[in-house]
Amino acid sequence: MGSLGSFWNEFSAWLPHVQLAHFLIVSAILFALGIYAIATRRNAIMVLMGVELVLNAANINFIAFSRYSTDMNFDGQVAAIFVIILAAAEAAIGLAIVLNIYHRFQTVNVDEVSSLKE
Amino acid sequence: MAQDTLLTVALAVLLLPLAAFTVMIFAGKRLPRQGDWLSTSAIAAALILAGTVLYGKLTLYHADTLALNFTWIDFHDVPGLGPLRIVLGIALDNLTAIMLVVVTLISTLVHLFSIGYMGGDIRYSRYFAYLGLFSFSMLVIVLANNLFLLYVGWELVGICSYLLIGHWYEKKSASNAAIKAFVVNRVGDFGFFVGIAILFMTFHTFSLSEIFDGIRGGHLPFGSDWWLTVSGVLLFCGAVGKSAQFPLHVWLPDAMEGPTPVSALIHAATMVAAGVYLVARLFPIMTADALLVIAYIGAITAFIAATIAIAQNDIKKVLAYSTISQLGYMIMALGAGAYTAGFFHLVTHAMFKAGLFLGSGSVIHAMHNALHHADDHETDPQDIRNMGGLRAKMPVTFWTFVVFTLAISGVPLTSGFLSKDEILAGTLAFGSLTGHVIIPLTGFLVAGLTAFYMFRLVILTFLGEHKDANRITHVHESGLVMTLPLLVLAALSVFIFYSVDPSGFTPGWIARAVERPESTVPLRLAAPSAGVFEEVLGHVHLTAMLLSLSVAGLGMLAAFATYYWKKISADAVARALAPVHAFLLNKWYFDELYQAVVVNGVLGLAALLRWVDTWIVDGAVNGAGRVTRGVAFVSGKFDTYVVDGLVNFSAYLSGFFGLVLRKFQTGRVQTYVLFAVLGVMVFYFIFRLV
Amino acid sequence: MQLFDVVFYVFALITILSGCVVVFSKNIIYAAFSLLFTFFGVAALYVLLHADFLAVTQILIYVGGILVLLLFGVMLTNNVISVEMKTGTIQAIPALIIVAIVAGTLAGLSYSTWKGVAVPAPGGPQTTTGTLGQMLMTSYVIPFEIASVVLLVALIGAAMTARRHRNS
Amino acid sequence: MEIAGIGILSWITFLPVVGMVVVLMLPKEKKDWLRWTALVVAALQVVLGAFLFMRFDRSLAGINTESGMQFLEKFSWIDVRSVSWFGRLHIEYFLGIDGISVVMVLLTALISFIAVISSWNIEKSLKGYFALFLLLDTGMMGVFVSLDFFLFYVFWEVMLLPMYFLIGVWGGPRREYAAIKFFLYTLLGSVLMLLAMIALYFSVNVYIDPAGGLHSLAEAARGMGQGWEKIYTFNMLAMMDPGNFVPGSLLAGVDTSMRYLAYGALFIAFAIKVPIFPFHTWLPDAHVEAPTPISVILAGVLLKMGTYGLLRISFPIFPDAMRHFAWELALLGVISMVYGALVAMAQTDFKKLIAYSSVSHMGIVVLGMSSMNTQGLTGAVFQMFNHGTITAMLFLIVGVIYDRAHTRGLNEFGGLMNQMPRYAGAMTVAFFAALGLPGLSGFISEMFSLLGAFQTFQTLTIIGAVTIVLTAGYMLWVLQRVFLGPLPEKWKDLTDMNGRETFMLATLGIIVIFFGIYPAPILNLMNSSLNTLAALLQHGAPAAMTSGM
Repeated sequence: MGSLGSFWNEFSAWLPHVQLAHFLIVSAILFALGIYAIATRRNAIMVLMGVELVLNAANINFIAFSRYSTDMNFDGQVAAIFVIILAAAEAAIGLAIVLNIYHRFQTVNVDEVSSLKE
Repeated sequence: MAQDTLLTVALAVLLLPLAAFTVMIFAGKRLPRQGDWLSTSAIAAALILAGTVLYGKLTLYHADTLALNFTWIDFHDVPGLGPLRIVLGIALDNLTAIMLVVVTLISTLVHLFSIGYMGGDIRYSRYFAYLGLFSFSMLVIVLANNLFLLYVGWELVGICSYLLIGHWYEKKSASNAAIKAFVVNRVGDFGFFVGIAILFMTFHTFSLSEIFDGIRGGHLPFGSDWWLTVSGVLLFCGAVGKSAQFPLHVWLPDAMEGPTPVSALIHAATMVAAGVYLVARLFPIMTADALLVIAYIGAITAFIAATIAIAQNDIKKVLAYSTISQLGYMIMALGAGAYTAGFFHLVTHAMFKAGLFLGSGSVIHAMHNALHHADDHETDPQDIRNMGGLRAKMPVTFWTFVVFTLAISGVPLTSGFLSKDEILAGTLAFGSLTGHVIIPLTGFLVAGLTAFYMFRLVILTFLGEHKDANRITHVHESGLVMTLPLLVLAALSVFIFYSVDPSGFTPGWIARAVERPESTVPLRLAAPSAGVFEEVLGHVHLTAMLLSLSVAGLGMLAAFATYYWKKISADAVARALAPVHAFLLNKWYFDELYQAVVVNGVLGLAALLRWVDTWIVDGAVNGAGRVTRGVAFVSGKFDTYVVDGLVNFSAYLSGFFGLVLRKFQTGRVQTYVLFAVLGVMVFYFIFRLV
Repeated sequence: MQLFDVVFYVFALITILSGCVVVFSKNIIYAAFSLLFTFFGVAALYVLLHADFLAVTQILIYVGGILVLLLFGVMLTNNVISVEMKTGTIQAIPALIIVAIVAGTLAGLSYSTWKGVAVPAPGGPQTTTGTLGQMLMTSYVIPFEIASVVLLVALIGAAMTARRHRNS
Repeated sequence: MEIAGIGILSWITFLPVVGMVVVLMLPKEKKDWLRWTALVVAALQVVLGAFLFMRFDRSLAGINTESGMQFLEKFSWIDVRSVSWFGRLHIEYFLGIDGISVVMVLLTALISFIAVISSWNIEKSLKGYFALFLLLDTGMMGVFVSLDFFLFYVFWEVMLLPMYFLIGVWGGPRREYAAIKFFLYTLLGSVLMLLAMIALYFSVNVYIDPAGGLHSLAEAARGMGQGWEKIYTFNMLAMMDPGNFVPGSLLAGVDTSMRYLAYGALFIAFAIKVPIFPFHTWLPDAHVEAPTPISVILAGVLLKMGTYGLLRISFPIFPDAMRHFAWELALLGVISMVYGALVAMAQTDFKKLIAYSSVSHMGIVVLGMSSMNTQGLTGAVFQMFNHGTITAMLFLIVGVIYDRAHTRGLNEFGGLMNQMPRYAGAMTVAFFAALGLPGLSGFISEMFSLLGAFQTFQTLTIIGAVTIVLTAGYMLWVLQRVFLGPLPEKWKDLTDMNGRETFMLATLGIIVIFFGIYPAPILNLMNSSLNTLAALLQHGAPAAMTSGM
């Protein structure tokens, strides 16, 4: 148990001083939440929300790495801009599809929309 | 008249019938009266022009040969030969000029006659078109100065003959006869062609005069005397086919299936005489041996045909065999060296034989109408046993027929007497010169037979009582359009047109115009020269005349005794000589022999080869295919069970895993997302471990 | 613990908690509104990371655009009046396990790899907008143009897809 | 001679490919558009052919000299600097025609045009049909204009595949069998040709200059070669110069057994195509099963590719072997003639009969070619042309009657002369031409083939000449069975030919009659080439080629 103890000591010492890893951990949690929403929610719109969470998590990573890089370059931020652009596009398309599915099947529950299965 | 003008007119004579043919074949049916007037006037115009040519030729250029040549194909500088050109052209000598008139004259008369005879025929315009084509082709033969054009015309008349014999092709016998005529002719042409090939190979030209010059210069085919004789005989083969000589004579009697005017024009007067004309043309290259072959072929033919003619009952068949016999006569005469006599007989024979055929046509026409009137479709209108007593009903036909019969029998004051007598004298001279006495013997025998069967024909047809009293009342004389040609031909069968001296034609214009050409073959191969021949001829002439008169008289007497006075019973004779009679009636069984040996032989061979082709040649191909397939089958089994087995096993494995994995395929995207994420994690840890 | 750290923790908590509400809430309207807070929280994190332009963009686009869009989607696809806007979940347990693994792995990885990385000495420009504008117009001009086309296509595509078919 | 920067031979060869692309782009419902596209392409080919005919220089010989070839097009096609062990691979796109090819090009253009018209009543998947047809057209044309062996081989194979499908898809009841037989048989020949071609390739060296021009070894020996590189070549003209053969190589020398073997391989490849007995059995099957236009192409053009190959490749490259085997060649020709005629006589199927008559008539070509003199060669090449036109007529004639009566049994017909007068006229002309009636083109070519052959092989020619009797026999027998005699009741309502059919047969008929009376326009085209070829065959190859090849 010694190693776990030393890990805890190190971790508790590190935790109050916000550094790059903090942002990354927040991002990881947000990402996991997004995945969970995508994987479990039956409502298609909720799935889309999950996607937004995942994208936000990714953006945090981009910007955090950009900020903590040694020469403070802005490439990460540019990438984040593009992700936002894509997110907007994706949301628009996704919602359009959802509306279309709703017109056709009178539901937005993804597990009921299963023409793909056999 | 200048030479060129004369040649141009000759060319016009040649082309007029062709023009008529071209118009008739495309537009004949749409012309008024189906265009018979067009054809007839074209050929009549040709006749007038031909007469002009003859007159001009004999008066102005008696001894010259006029020629008009053009380069047809130029092979330029041929390796091994130097420059080679195929030059074709026409030539005009006395022989040609006379033939021009004979051909156009008979053709014109036949055209006229056909207007009456063929009236109402379903292919009336087509008929006249073919007549035009025939006249053209025949004139090509006559005018050609080279073997190539000669051969062209030769084939063309053959095809016209085919078309016209088969004019009533609804009858199977007619179309069979047409094919027979053409194919039998082709057999002769095969020899003719090989002969031409030999000469072309030797002299590299088709021109007759150049070939003559070459031989005169001592240049022989393959450098051998023997080959010169052979090439002469091979060329003569063409004549054997076209002039229906033994052994290719079988087509001519069958050719009588054609309309009677066609028989008169093609199968009596002109086309069949082309063979004689060919021999006359090629006379200078014939060696003594070749001439001997020719003489014997002619004699055999004359004899066989005359014997067959005795036993025939079909009026046209009798005339057909008579034609063959007379053609044999001419060939024999040429072979014997009686060149002028042979050719003269060609001319006179053309007149009276055409007349005989047209006369028989007139009779058949009348009989046909009478039978038609009586609604009798069983009785054969051509069988002389159904005739008799037609004299009173058809006086013009009868009297002209008698004139022609007298002429063919060689009775004095007729043209036939002049020519026949001269031929017999020639053969006699030949016999005494060479010792081949069988030639003159056959000549006299055939003369007697000819008189016999011809008078038998006349008596059975015109004299005595008609077999059916009712039918005879419906027999009428034919119209003017048919009798006029008969009258013209009857007039032309009188001696006066050929010679003022009724006892011999030597003073006549033909004898002066047509002289035996000098042989070009080396002296050691040549027949006795014209001079020698003439001398002997002078000695035997009177003997020959007396002999021929007596055999002709005997023949006539026998005919009258048997068929008119009934002193001798024909039936009794036939019974007494039953095997001979059957032999003659069946034409010496030539047809049966050829059918059994040649036709069935070729067809059998064809069937055999077809079998070979299907089962052996193609069988080998298919066998190879089958063997390949056998090998393929074995390797296929190997493939299926061994090679493919592995493949199938792997497929089976895939299928198994597929079955398992398909459980994961829920069709729900969200599950896939989870699996994807899980997969990423798994990979992450795997790589971490590694 | 400095002010910076405190602010970070506040907004990180807001972000994660509201994210949890988004994910676990049964009511779709709640989820949508708590997503609003998540976006705000993320925007605040951007500010902490000196990405002022992006923070504003985040609020403008996510909150002003995407979220409104999502809300429209919710309204259009649910019978608002009669039925409660709750939706169920599926395969929650396996998903929870896997997601936990993912989160743990990512977090552990981040921690073990970058735990010591701090902010380098400040030296770059303090405002980012101008720099970003320049970059977009120079080295990223092609992706930028493509992005504009993508947006145009998405616009048209969305309009076409969402259009109600007359025959159906 | 260029149109829009592309040589006229390329135009005439690849125009059908352009047409094929157009056809493929057209919707398949537009049947008339498809037909008209093909027709326009074929008509343009005829126009180009007429242009070639007018501009062709009759005095140039060709055969084995590049300077004698006309309308040349020569580009480097494949040029790989270093190919493993044999060095630089250089293949040229080399087109040109001489007196032999120009006749074949004209024939191909003409027959293709007729065949397109004859395809008018085909309804089954028209698009595919015309696409394949046009591809076939290109293949045929290409064979006749290429002067590079490799290119020749490519075109030879290009022609094969469309033919397979055209027989196999649009054919009669046994079409699969016939198509496969045709394909495999020809492929066997192709393999042999490939072997001979490769053997030649590795036996012939030439020098290539940096500009891509080829030079014979003789020229290089004179020291002209600066920066020249020695390469193997597929150039046919280079193969015809014995000086180019590498000493000690497989096919070097004269009258060696390897040369005989290579000649034999090439001969079988071409003999299958002609076809010469005993390689002929694919022909009746293919002809019987193929649709009418394809039979026309098959008999009209494809068979000539065999004899053309012999004249263009086998004879000039192997004059020694040709002389050595001339008698055997003539013998095969004579056997084909007599055998074909006899087997034809025993047939009851109209198309099969004509197929066997083709065997017989192509035998005449072979006999004429074996004569080694100008008359015989002229007869042979002219017979190739005439057989093309006459047999095309014959197959069209069968097609006409088959379209109406749906049977080809000769014994079922009779008396059609009155029923179908125009048809009877056309058939009479065609049959008389086939049996060699003077005044029609077949006669002249037969006559000169036999006359030429007679100079070299007397006995064989006399045996062969028997066919003039046999042909007359079976041809007239067919005429009798179809046209003469009474009309059977069941054919009372057969109609005469329509305008389209009349047009096709009249066009060919006029050609047959015209060249039957005045053959000089065609004979002049080939005369100088054939004189050269005859000299080559008689005396062996000339010492050196014309420079600047």
